[in-house]
Amino acid sequence: MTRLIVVRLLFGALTLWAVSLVVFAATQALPGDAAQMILGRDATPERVEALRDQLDLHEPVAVQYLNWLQGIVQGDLGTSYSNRTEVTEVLSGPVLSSLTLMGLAALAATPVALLVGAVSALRRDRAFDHASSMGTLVVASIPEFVVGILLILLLGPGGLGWFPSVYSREGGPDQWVLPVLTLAFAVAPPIVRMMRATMIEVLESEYVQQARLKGVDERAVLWRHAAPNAIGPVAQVVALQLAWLAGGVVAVEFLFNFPGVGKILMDAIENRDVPLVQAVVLLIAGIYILVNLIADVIGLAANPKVRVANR
Amino acid sequence: MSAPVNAGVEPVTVVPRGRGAGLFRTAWGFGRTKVGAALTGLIVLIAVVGPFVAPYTPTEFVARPFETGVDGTLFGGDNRGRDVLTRFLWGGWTLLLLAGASAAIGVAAGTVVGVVAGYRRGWLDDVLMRVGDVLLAFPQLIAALLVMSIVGPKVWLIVAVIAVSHMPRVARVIREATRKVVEQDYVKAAEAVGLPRWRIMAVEILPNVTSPLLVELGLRLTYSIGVVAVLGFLGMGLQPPTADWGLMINENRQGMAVQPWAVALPVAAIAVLTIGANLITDGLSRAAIGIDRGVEK
Amino acid sequence: MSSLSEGPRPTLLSAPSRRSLLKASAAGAVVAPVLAACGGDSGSGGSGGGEPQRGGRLRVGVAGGGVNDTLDAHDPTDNVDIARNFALYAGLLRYAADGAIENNLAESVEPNEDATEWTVVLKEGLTFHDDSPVTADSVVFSLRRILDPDNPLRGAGDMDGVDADGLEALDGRTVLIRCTEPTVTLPEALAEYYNCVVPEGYDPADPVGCGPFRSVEFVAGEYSLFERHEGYHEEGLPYADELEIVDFPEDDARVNALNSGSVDLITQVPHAQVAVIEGNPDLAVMESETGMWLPFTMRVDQAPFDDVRVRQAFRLIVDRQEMIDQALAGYGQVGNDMYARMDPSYPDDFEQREQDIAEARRLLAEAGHGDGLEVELVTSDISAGVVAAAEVFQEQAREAGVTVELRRVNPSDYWNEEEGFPYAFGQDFWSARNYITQAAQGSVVGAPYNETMWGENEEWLGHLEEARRTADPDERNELIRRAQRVEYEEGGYIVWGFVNLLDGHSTAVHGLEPAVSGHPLGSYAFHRAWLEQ
Amino acid sequence: MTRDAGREADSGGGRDTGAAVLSVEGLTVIGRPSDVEIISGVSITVARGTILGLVGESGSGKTTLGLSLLAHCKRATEISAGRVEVAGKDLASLSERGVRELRGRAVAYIPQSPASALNPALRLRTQLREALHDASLSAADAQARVREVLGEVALPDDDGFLARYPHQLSGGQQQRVAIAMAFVGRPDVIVLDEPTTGLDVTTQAHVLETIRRMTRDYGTAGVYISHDMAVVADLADEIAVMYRGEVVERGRTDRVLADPRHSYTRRLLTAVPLLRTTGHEEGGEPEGEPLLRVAGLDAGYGRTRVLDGIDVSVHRGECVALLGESGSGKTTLSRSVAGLHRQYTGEVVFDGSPLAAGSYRRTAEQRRRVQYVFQNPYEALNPRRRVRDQILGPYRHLVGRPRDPGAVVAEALERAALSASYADRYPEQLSGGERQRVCIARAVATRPDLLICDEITSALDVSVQAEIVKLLRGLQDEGMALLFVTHNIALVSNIAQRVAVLHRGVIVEQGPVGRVMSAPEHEYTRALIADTPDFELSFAGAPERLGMAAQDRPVTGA
Repeated sequence: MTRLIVVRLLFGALTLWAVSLVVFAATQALPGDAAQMILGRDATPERVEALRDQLDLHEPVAVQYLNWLQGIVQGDLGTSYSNRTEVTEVLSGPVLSSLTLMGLAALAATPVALLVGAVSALRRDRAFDHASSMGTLVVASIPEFVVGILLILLLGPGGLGWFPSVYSREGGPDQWVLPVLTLAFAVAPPIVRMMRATMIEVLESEYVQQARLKGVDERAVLWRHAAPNAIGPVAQVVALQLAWLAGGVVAVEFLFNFPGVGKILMDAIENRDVPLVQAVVLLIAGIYILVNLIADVIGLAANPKVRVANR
Repeated sequence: MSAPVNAGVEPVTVVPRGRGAGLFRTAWGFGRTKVGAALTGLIVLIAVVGPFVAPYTPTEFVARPFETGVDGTLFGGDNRGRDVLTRFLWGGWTLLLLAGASAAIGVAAGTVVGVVAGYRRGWLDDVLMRVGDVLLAFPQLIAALLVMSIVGPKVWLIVAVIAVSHMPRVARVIREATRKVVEQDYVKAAEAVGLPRWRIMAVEILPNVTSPLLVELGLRLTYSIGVVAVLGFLGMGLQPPTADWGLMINENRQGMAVQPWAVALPVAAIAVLTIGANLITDGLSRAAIGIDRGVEK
Repeated sequence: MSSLSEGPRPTLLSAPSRRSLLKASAAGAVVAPVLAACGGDSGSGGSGGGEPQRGGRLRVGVAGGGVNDTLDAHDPTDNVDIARNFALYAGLLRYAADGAIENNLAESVEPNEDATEWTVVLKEGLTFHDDSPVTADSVVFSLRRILDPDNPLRGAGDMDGVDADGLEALDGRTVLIRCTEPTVTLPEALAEYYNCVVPEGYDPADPVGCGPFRSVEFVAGEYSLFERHEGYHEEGLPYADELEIVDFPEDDARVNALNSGSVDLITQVPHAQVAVIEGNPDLAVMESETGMWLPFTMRVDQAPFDDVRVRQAFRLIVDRQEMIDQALAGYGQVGNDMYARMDPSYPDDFEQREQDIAEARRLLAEAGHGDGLEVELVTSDISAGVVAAAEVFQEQAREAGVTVELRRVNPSDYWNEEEGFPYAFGQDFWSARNYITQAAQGSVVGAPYNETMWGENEEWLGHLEEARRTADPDERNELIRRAQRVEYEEGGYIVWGFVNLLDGHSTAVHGLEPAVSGHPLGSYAFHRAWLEQ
Repeated sequence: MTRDAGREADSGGGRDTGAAVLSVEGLTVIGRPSDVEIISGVSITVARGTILGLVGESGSGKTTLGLSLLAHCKRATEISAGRVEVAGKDLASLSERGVRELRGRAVAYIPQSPASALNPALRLRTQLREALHDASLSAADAQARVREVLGEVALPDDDGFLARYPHQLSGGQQQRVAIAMAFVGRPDVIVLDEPTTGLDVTTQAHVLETIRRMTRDYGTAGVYISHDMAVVADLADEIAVMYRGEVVERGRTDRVLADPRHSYTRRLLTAVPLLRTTGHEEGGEPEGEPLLRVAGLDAGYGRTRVLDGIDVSVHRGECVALLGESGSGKTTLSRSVAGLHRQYTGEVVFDGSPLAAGSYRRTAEQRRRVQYVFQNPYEALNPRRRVRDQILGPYRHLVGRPRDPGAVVAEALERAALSASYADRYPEQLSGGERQRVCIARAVATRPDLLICDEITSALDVSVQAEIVKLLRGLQDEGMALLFVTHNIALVSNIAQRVAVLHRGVIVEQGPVGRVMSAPEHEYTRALIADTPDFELSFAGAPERLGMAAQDRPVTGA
């Protein structure tokens, strides 16, 4: 099992490296001279030259990449063009807010989703089941920013006016409601469906039937026999949803003007702020890969066939 | 080992396109599929017929920006004072076209990769899948944004990026399906006979992964619609003054409070469209599972 | 997000920001008839509202701001810096709301007959925030700091003629400014907020000035807090005890803050939000007509615009009122292909150009484009309404058989040679300033942003050069008008209109009146604003 | 154990006739919503200490009956009539709770595939302990009881074993655990649903022996559900034959075997291949150059070695059986010959010329002359293609464009004893037997000289199996050589001329069937013969040998 995990980890690292390569190559294609960008229009040629040396822009691309990579490894993501400060500094705040946002969304969505999923599995083919399956289907299909806008139209200033539709520095906690809600809606459906599917599969399985035929009472059947086998895939899908969030926040943050990585990314793209774009994309990809990895590991760990070496 | 339920039924003389049609028939059996078809049809109708029935041209000015209640306009003016209804009627087909194209290309490419990887196994499989992993490491939207920010928003690019981001996802599914099929002996039978690999893939394997294929197509179409819309919404899709639903939402967000229509209409359309597409997909997948049970014993 | 909003965007790269402000700076000099501020806004926002009351904290939301915010008196980079500059510092002269130049710290500013020497006399009893007196030496120090050849600051550009070494403090209150050439534009320069007076040995880290407010707290990119400068030279001013300036890069956020009452004033209300604000009984919008213009720029040295008939045709294609209505949502005034609207030389008598498609077609046909013409218009969200104007023009041009391809360039790249600036057919935005200064910035050969290459025109150049050497106002204006006539007929600008500024404020705020300068909140007149307690 | 031991146990079971502890009367189970009767009007009784063999082919409803004895109905089925009485309790009268009490104590169930019936996430201890309901027992006693039962089913009873997960056991062990789990609660009735399918004969023999002993020792009434008449005949005291949801015949085992009354029973019995240890005509070593000669063949997957120094040869028109249990490597061998398995060394000579490893490196002609029929007809046909195309595909590729495709197909089908009308069908429209015939048709269409049959009957019901075997005989008579791969020694004894016994990748014995059957040299072969359940058919018209008799019987079933 540990071997499997190590292998997974290695692949994760490999992927991340490949991603860094892609990102670097991509951003190299951007027009504009870094030094010029940083110093701005009215910088004297001398200073530009000096900076170019300092940024070793004269070096061949390969070297530049290596330096860049080295920098990243050492946690130095370079200097943002737009506001000439350390990228790490620029990002620290937004990353925190984004993580908080994602965390809240996950916290809001997961328990409800699991409950709904389990109930519809137990009430299979009854009204509740149909309702929930329809509901999840509908919600799942709508792009998250559309969900967001619908929420705004409904609960925002234009509608019932319960919650503000844009985030601002001096706004109260109520401005978190709509973004969190939107993301929660985006995250929940797959969890519900997976929970339902696995529960049904497990409950239909021969070993649960056998447990029943053994005369084990229902609670034990559910908790001792069904649950352990259902936990794996569900946990996995939950993790995957979190991974999705890493990319999903962008549109939502943009919509609610929420000061997180997503918005930073949009601004960075707007301003052709290469180092920032690189950093954010890498960051998001990194989180994405990491969480996927965790999902894998959970999947493995939950499976005794893997957990316990075969004889 | 159980004999199939329909053992010994009278030979159905003509079964067009093997199971494919069967799949559709079964899918149609579910009420939700019908609903989905109706919803999708409605939006497609709007998108296709819209431009011909639009009262104005999408770029002419009929009102002050965000002005409502202007006579001659049903929903007032947008951020430039162009007729919201007209732009709504015009804004659909671009979305459908881009989404359709990217989904089709992505699924086609993904299928090829998936079948090849799943059948040939070995290093080829590994390479293809590793590359896929790298692509998968970019959330779809992020990948699109990255490329857009570099090359700038171009129509072909939008299609390409979305298609590429679909490819590995489709490939994975098809690969799994292919592997199941490859396990089956009729593939080995064909190998024993020495049928060329490509023909085995084309004749023996491909027809047996149509069910997951159709489901993927539906799924990817739904996603494509979403991504195209989001790109437009983020201003990274089609550029003004094009009338495009995603872009409309972006352009008119500012005035949501004064002129909700300019946002509500396209938002509603996108929502209905995606829901419809997803309903159909769901029907298909249910049908597919039902059917394939026969195949996989 | 800013680039999409209709409000002016915070300029993030230093390149354009420097420039835009350089341009947005000087409002026109001595002004023609005062432009009335429209609507009841000036009522609620204006000097009405009974006796001014003292006290309270004035909370202001200003568009823009970033980690590069500075309090340096002579080197502000961004809207919020300008706002703070108006609060902290004061100059020898200043622009009145109507655009006229009036004395501020100076009691008098007098030129000699050929405008090569200017004598400045300070008012009595002026003090800085640290209660130290404002002296002639302070003035000399300030001007030298600005003109420092090793590190020339913003104002240096306006004072080419001034000889830094020739500056001389004749006595405690009198300064003699010697110029190397006739410098008729010196008052404009001295009226600029960024040419303000600071104490000797000034250090931006300790921002001491003699403006209405003194600095208490400052967090770059977030907010800054000020308290009344008791020693302010205008008797009884300012009214507010405290002033808080909050950075708001996001339009929605800014408007929300006003709506939710977390600020009393905001600058630059997006057109789309005006209705929202006016819908709120406790809020009002103050609309200020300005000399800010958003021209289309045609390069007279590049096809097809090297043919004067094409330029004229394009000028005739524009339906100016529609431009105002669609691009500025009606918040603007029609232009007549001539800038420097506040300049006494402004040619109101030139006949107003109207849309004339037939004539345009004829001219185009003559120029050999009878069977239609295709041009690329480079646009960018460099200022509210610019992109909109491009789209409207595209629509209007269609009628004249001209197909306009829009190329949308990222704002931060717009003035980038790599993007192709100056473009054959592009756009721009300029703030009000008088004709000569404007020409120096945008038209003459070698001007920093010569986007029409118009400066080559000898006839025009002749008149202009002469005018710059002429001290007598009337003669000078006559010369300028000749130059203007030439440019009006053959120039490369399409000046379709002037922008109105929209500021939002709580109805509890009084004392503000619209200013033509192009700076919001009546040129950030914090010293005159007062809160209804 | 030996067959004689089996007999003893039989009669032993017969002697003791306790009270009927299980009685079913007119039980009818219908499927919802179609209301189709899955089983109708079934009545059986079983006495303590005896075993009732419930025989039937797939789809006969025997499993449904078995489950209904535990008051359990599969999704969308329900009991519509009749009563089930276990240990004096009428199941219908019981509450859900009552049923739970009943299960595991009064009546226990042993599933068909323990692999899927044991919870993969739980350790054996947990699963065994919860089967032991008696709450009064202390933890220690419970532990002791569990160990006791494990001992009885001949499994290790140490903690290490108890701490294992199901996937850590072999198939046989899993089945024993399942049995232990059923008996641990000392039930009055025990339902065994094909508990030995998928086990090799030796393991099967042991499991059966265990079951027999346990039922006797515990005085438990056993209901043994199976499709394998031989096993049932060997094990049960009474036999109930199910056909299309009804019990068509019931009686004491010896009676049913001696004098089957229902035609279906008779057919079933005659279809079962009987192990023939005598009466083979003396086929000595055939002379001349063999059609296929495998010499010194070693094969494996990656690093693991599966076959070791195999020497086999098949002569023209001869049927050579490759006998071995699952994992013996017989399939690997056959596939190596067919060119489907490339990882081997050693020589494979076909008609004088060596066959390259891997079908793609062989000439079309070679591929044409060696054809392969797969074990599972449900996987061997492309569900998306009509029978016609399935047959023509290889033909076109190997022989070329036929002038009259229809004729080719028709002939192939006819040789596989199918009417030409089948050409237009899709596989899903065929029964298992028909599918296998189509597979054979596809193989013979190209008129091969060697036909490799890999367990081609194991996935089919016995009656169908008999017909397939008959078909093969016919082909052989037409001069086709067969390499018949199977685990079923009885079948071998009836079809092959020569047999090679494969054990753990090595051929332990090889020779004419007569000799090997009558005088097995290797003890493995002897064990096989001993462990294979068997019985005598004494009724009138009972074939004394399957093959011959098969020919004068009309084709039935499918």
